[in-house]
Parts: sequence; structure tokens; C-alpha cells
Amino acid sequence: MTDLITLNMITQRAVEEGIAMEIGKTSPEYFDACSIIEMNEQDMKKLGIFKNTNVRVTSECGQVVVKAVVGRQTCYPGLCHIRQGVWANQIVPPRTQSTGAPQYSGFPVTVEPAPDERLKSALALVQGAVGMWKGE
Amino acid sequence: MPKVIENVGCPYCGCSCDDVRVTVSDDGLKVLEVENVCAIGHEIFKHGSSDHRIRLPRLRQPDGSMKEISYEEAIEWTAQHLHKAKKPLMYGFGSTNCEGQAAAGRVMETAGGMLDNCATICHGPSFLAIFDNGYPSCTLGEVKNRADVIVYWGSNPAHAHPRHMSRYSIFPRGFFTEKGHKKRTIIVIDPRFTDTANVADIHLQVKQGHDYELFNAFRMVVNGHAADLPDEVAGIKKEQILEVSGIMTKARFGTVFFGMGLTHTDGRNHNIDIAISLTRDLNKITKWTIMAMRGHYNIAGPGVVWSWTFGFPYCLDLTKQNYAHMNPGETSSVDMAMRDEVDMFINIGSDAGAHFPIPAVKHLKKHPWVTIDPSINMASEISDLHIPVCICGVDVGGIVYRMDNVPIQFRKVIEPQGLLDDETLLNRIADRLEELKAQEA
Amino acid sequence: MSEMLIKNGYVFDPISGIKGDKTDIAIKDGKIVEKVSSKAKIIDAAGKTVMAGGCEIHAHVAGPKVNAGRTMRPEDKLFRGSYRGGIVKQGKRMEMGFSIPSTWKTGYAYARMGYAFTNEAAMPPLLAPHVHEEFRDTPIIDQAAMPVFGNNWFCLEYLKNKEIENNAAYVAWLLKSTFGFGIKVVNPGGTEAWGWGENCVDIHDPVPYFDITPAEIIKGLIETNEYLGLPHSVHLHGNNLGNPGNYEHTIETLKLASEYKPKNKFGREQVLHNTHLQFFSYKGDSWGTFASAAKEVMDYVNKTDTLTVDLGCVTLDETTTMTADGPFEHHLNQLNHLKWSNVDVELETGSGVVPYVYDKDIAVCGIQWAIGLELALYAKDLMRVHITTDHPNAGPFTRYPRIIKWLMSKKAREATLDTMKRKEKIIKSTDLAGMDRELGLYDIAMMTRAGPAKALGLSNIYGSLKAGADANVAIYNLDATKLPTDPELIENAFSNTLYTIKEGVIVVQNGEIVAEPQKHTIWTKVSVPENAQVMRDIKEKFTKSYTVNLENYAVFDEHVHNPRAIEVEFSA
Amino acid sequence: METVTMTLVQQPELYFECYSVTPDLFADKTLAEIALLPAHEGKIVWKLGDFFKFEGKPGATAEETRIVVNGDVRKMKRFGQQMTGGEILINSDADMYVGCWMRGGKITVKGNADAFLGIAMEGGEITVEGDATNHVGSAYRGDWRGMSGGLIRVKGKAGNDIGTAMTGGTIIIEGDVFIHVLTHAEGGTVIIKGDVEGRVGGQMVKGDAYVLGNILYPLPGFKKIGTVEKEVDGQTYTFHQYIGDLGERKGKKKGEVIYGNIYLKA
Repeated sequence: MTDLITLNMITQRAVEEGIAMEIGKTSPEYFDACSIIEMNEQDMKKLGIFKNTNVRVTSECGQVVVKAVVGRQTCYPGLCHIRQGVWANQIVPPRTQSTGAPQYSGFPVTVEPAPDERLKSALALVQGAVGMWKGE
Repeated sequence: MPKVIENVGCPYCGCSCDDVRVTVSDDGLKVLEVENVCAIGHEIFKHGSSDHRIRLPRLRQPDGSMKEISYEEAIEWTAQHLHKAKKPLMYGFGSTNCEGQAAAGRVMETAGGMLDNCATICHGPSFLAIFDNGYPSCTLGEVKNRADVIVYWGSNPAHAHPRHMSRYSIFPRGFFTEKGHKKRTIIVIDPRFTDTANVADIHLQVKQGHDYELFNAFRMVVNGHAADLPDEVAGIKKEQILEVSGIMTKARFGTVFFGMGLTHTDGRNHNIDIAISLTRDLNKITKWTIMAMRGHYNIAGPGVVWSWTFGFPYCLDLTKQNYAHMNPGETSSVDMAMRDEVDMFINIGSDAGAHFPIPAVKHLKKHPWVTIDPSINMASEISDLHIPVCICGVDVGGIVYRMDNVPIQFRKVIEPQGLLDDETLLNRIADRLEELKAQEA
Repeated sequence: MSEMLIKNGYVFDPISGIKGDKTDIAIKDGKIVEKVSSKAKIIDAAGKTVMAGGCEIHAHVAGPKVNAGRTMRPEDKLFRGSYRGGIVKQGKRMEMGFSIPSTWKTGYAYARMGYAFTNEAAMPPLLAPHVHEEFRDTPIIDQAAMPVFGNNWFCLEYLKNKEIENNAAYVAWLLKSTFGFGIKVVNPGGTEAWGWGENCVDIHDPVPYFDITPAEIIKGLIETNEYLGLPHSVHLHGNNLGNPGNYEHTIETLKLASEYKPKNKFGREQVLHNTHLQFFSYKGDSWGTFASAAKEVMDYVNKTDTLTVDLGCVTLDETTTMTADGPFEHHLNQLNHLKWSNVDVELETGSGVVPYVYDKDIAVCGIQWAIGLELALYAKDLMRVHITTDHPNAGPFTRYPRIIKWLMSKKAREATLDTMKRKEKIIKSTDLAGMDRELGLYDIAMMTRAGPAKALGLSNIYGSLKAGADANVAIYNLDATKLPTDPELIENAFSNTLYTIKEGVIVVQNGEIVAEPQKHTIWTKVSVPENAQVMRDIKEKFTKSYTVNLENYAVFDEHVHNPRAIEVEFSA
Repeated sequence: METVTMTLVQQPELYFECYSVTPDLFADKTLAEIALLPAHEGKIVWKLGDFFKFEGKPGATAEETRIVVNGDVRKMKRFGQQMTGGEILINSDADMYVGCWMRGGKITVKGNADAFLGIAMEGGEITVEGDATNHVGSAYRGDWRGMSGGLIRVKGKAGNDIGTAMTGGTIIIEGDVFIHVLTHAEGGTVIIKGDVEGRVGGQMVKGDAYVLGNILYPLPGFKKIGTVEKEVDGQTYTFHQYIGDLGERKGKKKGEVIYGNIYLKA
């Protein structure tokens, strides 16, 4: 039991995300599909949280609050996954190793319980990042 | 009387399925029913005739709101800003037909700017590997008709390419493979136990970020150095490496399908580079091919079109106007964004707002931002100008290139109802740019 | 009613037999005519050489394998000329690439050399829409493309059962579906064998599963071609290309044609065109004993009127090899270890791409260079022997002027030979050093225009200055009565025309692109009676084996650029 | 040797391409002529004189010409592109392509140099007092002919792709390196005085890597054959010698198989 663990993050495509994306990135489907982090049960135990608890994920270049789940496509202990999209890209490092492709997979993050934090909508995150968010 | 249109192409993933059946309303304005399509494709056709579709360009107002303007005004705005910019960037083309991609080449050559496509954050590293090591590949029908061993490495078709396994790789009964799945061996190499791994005969749970070492191990076995193999490589036991090498060398026809699991991790292009080397090795013994699991239905398109136009598939620097230059790491969208190398951004047929790392979005937002896309997305909601266009495969046809570079001729199923297609829009922007340049000269 | 009169030039037009006499060429509405009115625009060609627009019989300039080469070779565009892109923009679009030029450079570069037509040497039927997209983006020059048939499952099955009529119906259907021009055959059977990583090394080596020999495929397709009476003959890249000692296979292959007679209404006299003969004219049993068999091969070609050939001259450049001969490219990659691309195409064909450096200091490369020139210098009838580099395989087509220089000047050949480290070995392994023959402008006109046009069955449109032909004219800065003693001036003259006229429009002036008129796509439209059996076979293969639907296979009309059909009225 | 001093008078808005700043192009010109040499900022073609002021005079040839660059030129690319002789001293950071396709002469960068430092270099000497990033002495995209001669010395650290497709010459990195050293190499020497994360010598046909620190993730394709004494950059150490890449093709010389070598400090 600890209040903060370091994991190796990957971000990849999921069919739920694909469907939701075509419905619309402002849709509740997209929100539900992409604002989650999948991690191994052992790591959840370490963190002392239950499934569906909100957590704060922090990388070298940002942070985002997402909901922790185990997920059907299991990660081994130490590995975690956020589906590609708006929430993942709040923390994906833009460094490309001079190839043009950012570090979408294989970067260290810290995960800490944030049960009282609310998840932000896609628009709030993206418009917020560029100072255009007018909502609360 | 509703019309049924057969052999329709699906504008979603790199499978570019061309067997969709669409029923449209008598007036040809509404999609009523879609058959032979995956859940994702289904949504695209539905969206095509939704009432919420934007049908006029929208210009950002000082108060932050968007105001509808005419196409003429939108074309003028874009041409003026392209003309003014020292180094504009046009990026996207994940959902644009080849005619549109060719027109985009004309726009940016005229404007003297940068031209890039989604591969830059996706299979760009695969291009780098192809530059260095070639691409021993084949069309998907070869896999269907001949393959008895299939390797999915760092790719997850169950999620990213829903019909790939049933149409092309694992399940279909082909000419020399009448037994279909029964006579095929499926190997999945992925750090996660994915839904694709779930249907595989063998799953190698490679240690994330260490695929290169595992390829190196396979190559040692194929080249006769099995004895020098360590007991474990990248989390995989020696016995398993030998077992899988055995399956690969005994195959009559094998194919490696690789994806983001290789292109997005440390080493990027070199993970594919060495996969290609392994494929070359195996061709000394039997027949093997390798293929990139391209994401969008026509993301192979810009690579093909710009190669015959400029000699480079992506990351094009057209600022010199007499000649093109390409060097990902320098001329790639995310690198240029982070370095503040460009002073205007046109996002077309893609969503940089959602799919670029957020720091890159912040940098690009310092300059004028135009989004050309059929739908509302993150890019459109932060841009200064949003120009809606036809959806290829729904209200405009055209040629698209499947993940294996096979050209598929897409059909239009409903009327555009006033929307411009990418090709027309971009050519009108190019015409206006030529006028502006002529006036200046 | 645009009229033009080209006055006082030295005209070389083998089709009408004009051998350098001062003749005026009249043009009206894009065609050559007998005479024009006094209002005609006059072009003074006094002291210059006038020929019909060049006609390319074999080059890989458009399509999937060409583009695979462009994609995999960024370094082919690097530091060419003073800037990376090579020359400064002349036409509407930039020009990129050296060994595999961009489509825009392809059109401009052919036009600058005075060419009007080029024939894409290998079109995979499944990928035909790609070829036609590149045609749309290739300016000025007219283009045709030959679909490949030599490893096509339909043909393998029909020919195995000797069903010529069915095979003919299928060929006619495929030419229509792909807007293709003629029957191309590449490593018959061998490329299908490559589907299993194997090959057919000679014409009697049976094809795995289909159990038919390359010899039977070649003969069956010749029979089909003459049965239909197509404008061009079967266009063959045989088995065992590029290997020491292959010349005996080559002669054996050429003999397969001996039992057939040409049947067509296009003035074509051959039944077989053997392409890039240089790669098939090798002696020796290893790279160490590698030597020229140009004499042996040309002796047979010279005495056989029903054959035409093109040279495939090595130009001693860093270039890119690409062919539907999949197993050959793999073999080549095992030799030079550079990057290798391969594209096997379901049910139809395959292809490979490997960069190659023809280093003048390597004996084999020098010998290959000599063989290409020997073939031409041994030829008796130059109407049947055409200049090519199998672009880009033996070198880029932009080197044709250099090949012309070598053929017209012994001095130029010796100068090149003198720069080679292994000169002695090359002299020992070839006859070139001892050959004094120097070709003239009339010979060159035969090899680059009249000959190819006749062999393609297109001499009523291209490669001719006869009234009725398209008004495609090249005016070179060469005084035919006193050719320059410096061979470099010959190369310069053929590199950049004084004028290139395409269908009556001046497109090049003083070596610069000045106009980009509409170009044409040439294809062969054969009307054959509907064949129910063949249509059933086609439907079955598409349901069971192809991954593209039949209804999306044939190229849609809107994707064919300005088509011009060569009509063949079939009569059994 | 004569010296031209060029001092930055205004920062470009975007990045600036200094492909004209070479002893070859400066030699035997007046300062006025030098100030007229072209430089690109995006699609705009400026003259060097629009951004720099020039003092001193160049020599008659490249060999006799020394260029000193003053001011913050971290946003300037391609210093010394294709230079054949003479010297360039950059008194700040420099951007990408310092000494790219360099054939001779000397370049010194007082600060850091960005990616593609000395790519496809054929000869001469580059010294970077600070750090370099990725693709040091590697090949241009797709080319199998990387750095073939000369010396690159980086006193700080470097990133990935050090000497990719290298065929000759020497690269010395005095600090740490990330991944991919001598990948695809067919010759040449890379000396790393710090640590490397991994992927040293992958797909290597031939060449020598010396590592004085540690390799965190060694490749399976290399096998230890013994311990040797070797002199590296003026100092002698004992090394464990590894040969490979056993997964890659190997050439032969007089019947002997030629391997790539990794010398790891004992």
C-alpha cells in the first residue's frame, strides 16, 4: 500500500474508441471510451484503490485525471494503458527521437489516487490547454 | 423507392473493405441501411446523413464564437493567409481521397510550405525503415491464398482493423488454403494479452520496448547461431524463441503484420528495420512477406501520390519551390510544432487537436489554424476557420489505397447537398494563390 | 485552324524513306499534312536535323513498382545538380529524382529529348488504377501500358488446356478492364513460382501446381496475340535474366516464335519482341568467366524477320532495378546486399526493386556496358533493334543521348573504355574494342522512332512524318551534313531539342518546357463475342480468390485520362 | 589563414538556413559579395547580410579561410554544409546539420549542436563542446553510405543513432548515449566514454564500438570472445571483446569471417 506508483505507459487504439470517435469526440460515448486507464490488479492493490476509482496520472510533460480499470486486454504488472485520444495526449511526451513520431508508448508515469477529482471533458481539456475553454 | 448500392468502399480502417451494401432514400439524400460493415464503419455512413452535419464554413469571431461564411470567403481567407505565411504547414489526409491529396500537393508547392500526413505520427517510422531496408511485401490476396503462418507483431486487428482477420489473414479460405483457419498457425507478439492474442495459437508477451532484442534473437537462430542465444531475451524464454523460429522457417508462406507497438516505442524505425531484415533472412529459406497495418482507409494514399509527385511519401519541405526536401525529425509535423518552425497550420481530414501530444497543439495554436474536415472535432473547435467537406465513400467517390497499396475505387452513395469535395476546394485555393503570386510578381 | 511549316531542315524519316534530304514538314490541326496555307507559322530549321517525335517501346515510368522505387529511395533525390531537385523549375511543377524521376520530370525530360510517346513496360492488372493516376500527372507525352500475363492464373489454366479462344476472350476482357495496350510477359511461370519462394530457371522448368512450362506459356500467348490480331506482338522478358551463360536459353526462347506468322492490320511484322536483350546475352559459367554473347544472339535475330528487340544498354550510373521478375530481384539483393522491396500481386504477377550501382571499375559492369552497344553494332536491320535502357534497370532513360553518342562515335566508346580500371578484361571478354561501325542519323531515327512505332503497330500515329500522322516533331541542333567531331556535342544536341512539337504545339524551345498541352492514354479495344465460359470463370475467381470485388476491379472511366482507343475488329 | 567574423544583428522569426556559410563559398570574395549570399527562412530567400554583419577578410581559398560566428545562432541550420577545407568557429549553440556532407576542414561549436551533426561526413573534424542530440555521423535517410571519414568529437552527451550506416571515420562521445550505436554499420569506430542504454551494434556488419561505461541492455547478438588491451583516444584500458551482430550477414577476408566488435571496459 502506497499513495503513488510509477508505471510504464502505453497508448493504443481500441474498437470502443474507434466507434465513439465516429459518433463524435464531444459525445458521451467518446468520454466513456477514452477517459480510463487500464492497469494490472496487483498495481491497483499496491495503490490501495478499487476498480473505477479516479486517479491522477503524471508524466514528464503533463497530467490528467482518469478512471482506473483492469480492462479485458490485461497489462502485466508495471505496465498501464490509456486508449489513444484526448486524455492520453495530455501526458504523451512530444519527443520523437528525430523520427517525427512522439513517444506514444513506453514512457514513465506516476499514478496516484484522486477519488475526489472530477474527470474533464475532451473539449475542456483541449480548449483549456489553449486558453479557449469557456465552461466551468 | 429506396435504392440499394452494392460494392461500396468503407472509409474507416486500412482494410478498405469494398463489399459494403448501402440502402439510400429515394431522393438520394439519406443513408437508410448499411450491411457488410464493422461497427465503426457503420457509424461513418450514419454520420454521413445526420442532420447535425456542418454544411457551411465557420469563421472564429473576436468573441470566440463561430460564424457561418460562404465557401468563397473561406477560400479567400485561406489563400491570403497561405500567401502571407513564411512556412505554412498542411497536415492530415487520414480521410481524403487521392484526388484531394494530389490537389494538396499543388496547393503547398504553390504556397511554398510544408506538407505532411498522419503517417508522421503513425507509420512514419515504417517509411524510415523502408528507406533503409526496403519492403518485401505482397497484396492481401497473397496472404489469403497462400499463407500458413501469420504473425501479428505490435498490432491488434481485433480493435484497429475489425475485418482484417476474417477477410485477409486468419479465417478466409483461399486458393491454396481451402482449410482456412484450421491449417494456419497464428502468432501474436504483444506486451498485452490483447483480444487478438486471444485467438492466437501462440502469444509471446514481449517486454514492452524490447522488441528489437527479440527480433535480433530470431535472426540469430535463422542465421545458425541458436547455440549462442541467452536463456531469455526481452522476457521470452529461449525454448519459446526456438519453437517460434522453427514455425517460421517451416512455413510455406508467412506474413508479419506489424503496427503501432513497433512504431511508437523506443527505437521507432529500427524495430521495423530489423523486422524487415528478419523477413529477408527467412526468404533465403522459404517465402515470407511483411506488411504495415496502416490505420486509415487511404492513409497509404498520400505516400503513394506524393512519391510520384515529389519523390517523398511524407514530411515534405516544399519551401524551396524548385525542389523538395524531406527529413523526418526536422520536417515532421510534431517536431516542427515543438520547435516553432511553422507560422500557419492547416489540419485536413484528421484531428491534430485530439491526436497530437497537447504541448504540440499549444505551439501550433500560436498561429492561424484552419481545419478542413467533414465533422466537428477537437481541431475544428480550436481553429480560426473550419471548412466542412464531403466524406470520401459517402458523398464523393475517388481512388484510395488499401494498406497493401492496392488502389480501390470508391463510390458516392448520397448527394453532397452543397458541400465541396477536398479536390475542388483545394484546387480553388491553389488557383487563388496563383493569382495572388501573379499580382505580386 | 492552327498551321505550321518547318522549313529547310535535314529530315530523317524512315517510315517515308526520307534520308536527310532538305524537306519541309507541314502541320495542320495537330496532324502532318501535305501542304499548308501561306498563313502557316514558319519555323526555320535550316542546318538542323528534323525527325518525328521519339517513340519509347519499353520503360518503367509509371505504376506501383516504379513508385515503390521512388518511395524507398529518398537518396535518389539528394544533391542532384546545384540544388537537390536538379534543374530549376521550368514547367508548372517541380522535377525530382535521378534514376526514378517524378511523373512531372518524366514528361518534361522525354519532351526535352524530343519524345512524344512512351510505353509503360509492366502494369499489374489489379493495380491498373494506380498506373492511370500517374498518367494523369505525367505531362505532355502520350502513354500506354502493357498488362502482364505470363504468370496470370487465368492464362496458366487456359493455356495448360490449350484453350486459345478462351484465353483470347480473357485477354480482350483484361485489356478493356485495365485500359491496357498489349501482352507483356515477364519471367513466365517464374514469378508465380516466386509465390512459394521458387523460380523457373529455363523454359522447360514446370510451374509449381499449375504444371505448365514457360515455353508453353510463351507459345500460347503468341498464338493468342495473333489470333486476336493485336497492334503489338507479345512483349517478352524471358526466364533466367541476368545470369552468366544465359544466351543459350535466350536463343532457345527466341526459337519458340519461329512457328508463328504475324496477323494484324497495323503493319507489324514481328510475332515476338524480346526486351532488354543485353541482360539475356551473357556467356560464361560464373561472374569470373562472364563474357559477351552479343554476336551469337544477334546472328539469330538478324536472320529472323519475325523478331524485334530492344537493347537495355547499361549507362554506368547508380540506378534502381525494378521488374515483375520477383525472384531475380531477390537474387540480385543476395549479391549486392542493398535494400530490397517486393510486391507479389494476387493471381497475377509480382515485382521487386533493388538499387544498383553500375561501377565502371567493376569488370562485369563494363562488360554489360559493352554488350548493349555490341548488340546494336552487330544489327543488320535497325528497324528491328531499338534503343532502351530498360529504364531504370540498366540506367535512366535520360541517358539515351549518351547511348546515341556511343553508337555514333567510336572515339566516344574508346574514351569511356579508357576510364575503366578493368579495360583489358573488358576488351578480352567482348568484341566492342574491335568494332569500327559508327551509326548515322538515319540509323538513330530507325532505332528511336520508326522502328519502335512499327513494332508497336502505331506507325500511322507515332514515329512518322507521313501525312496523317500526329504532328510530333523533334528538331535537333545538328547539321546533318557536317556532324561535330566532338562527340559531346552529339549528346548535347539529343539531350535538349531546339524544338519539340507535340500534336502541332511547340512544347520545348531551346531545351526549355514552354507548353503543357493535353496528353493521351493509348489502349487497345478488342471487340470479341461475349464468352459465357470465361465470364463464369472470372466471377468464380473473384468470389473465391481475389480480395477486391469484380465490380470494383475494372478501371472506372472517370479514372482514365483522355483515352484514345486503338480498335481491333476481331474476326475468327 | 584569413578570418571573416560574422555577427548576428537580428534574430530571424523562424529557423534560418545557413548553407552558404562555408569557407568554400566565402573564399576569395569581398565582404559585400559574402553579404549577398542566399539563406532561406521558410520560403523567403534572404541575403546573409540581412541578418549578419561581416568583418575581416576571407582567404584566397577555402583552406586559407576561417569563419567566426558570433551571436546566438541556435535557430540556424546547415553551417559548413559540404565544406572541403578551412575553419568555422561557432561561439554559441547551433541548430541541425552542422557539417553535413563535410569533406574537409574544421568546425568547432562552443555550445550544443542539434540533430544530424556531420551526417554522411567524408573528412575533416567537428568538435562540439556541449551536447549533441540524434543522428551523429549517420546517413541521410535511405542512404547506405553514412559517415565515411573524419572525426566527430562531442564533449557532452548524445541521443540515438550514433554512426548509423557508418563506413569509416571516428565518432567520440565523451558523455552518455541513449540507443542505437553503429546500427547497420559496415565500418568505422565509435567511442563512448559514458553509459549507453542499449542496442549497440544491431544489424552491424563490421565496425568497432568502444564503451568505457556500461551497456544497460546488451543485444543477444553479441558474444564474448575474450579480453584485450586497447588504446582509446590516447589512453589504454582492458576491454571485454564481443563479436557480432551474429544475426546479421558477415563478410569474409582470406577465408576469415569478419565480425563487428564491441569493446566493453573491464
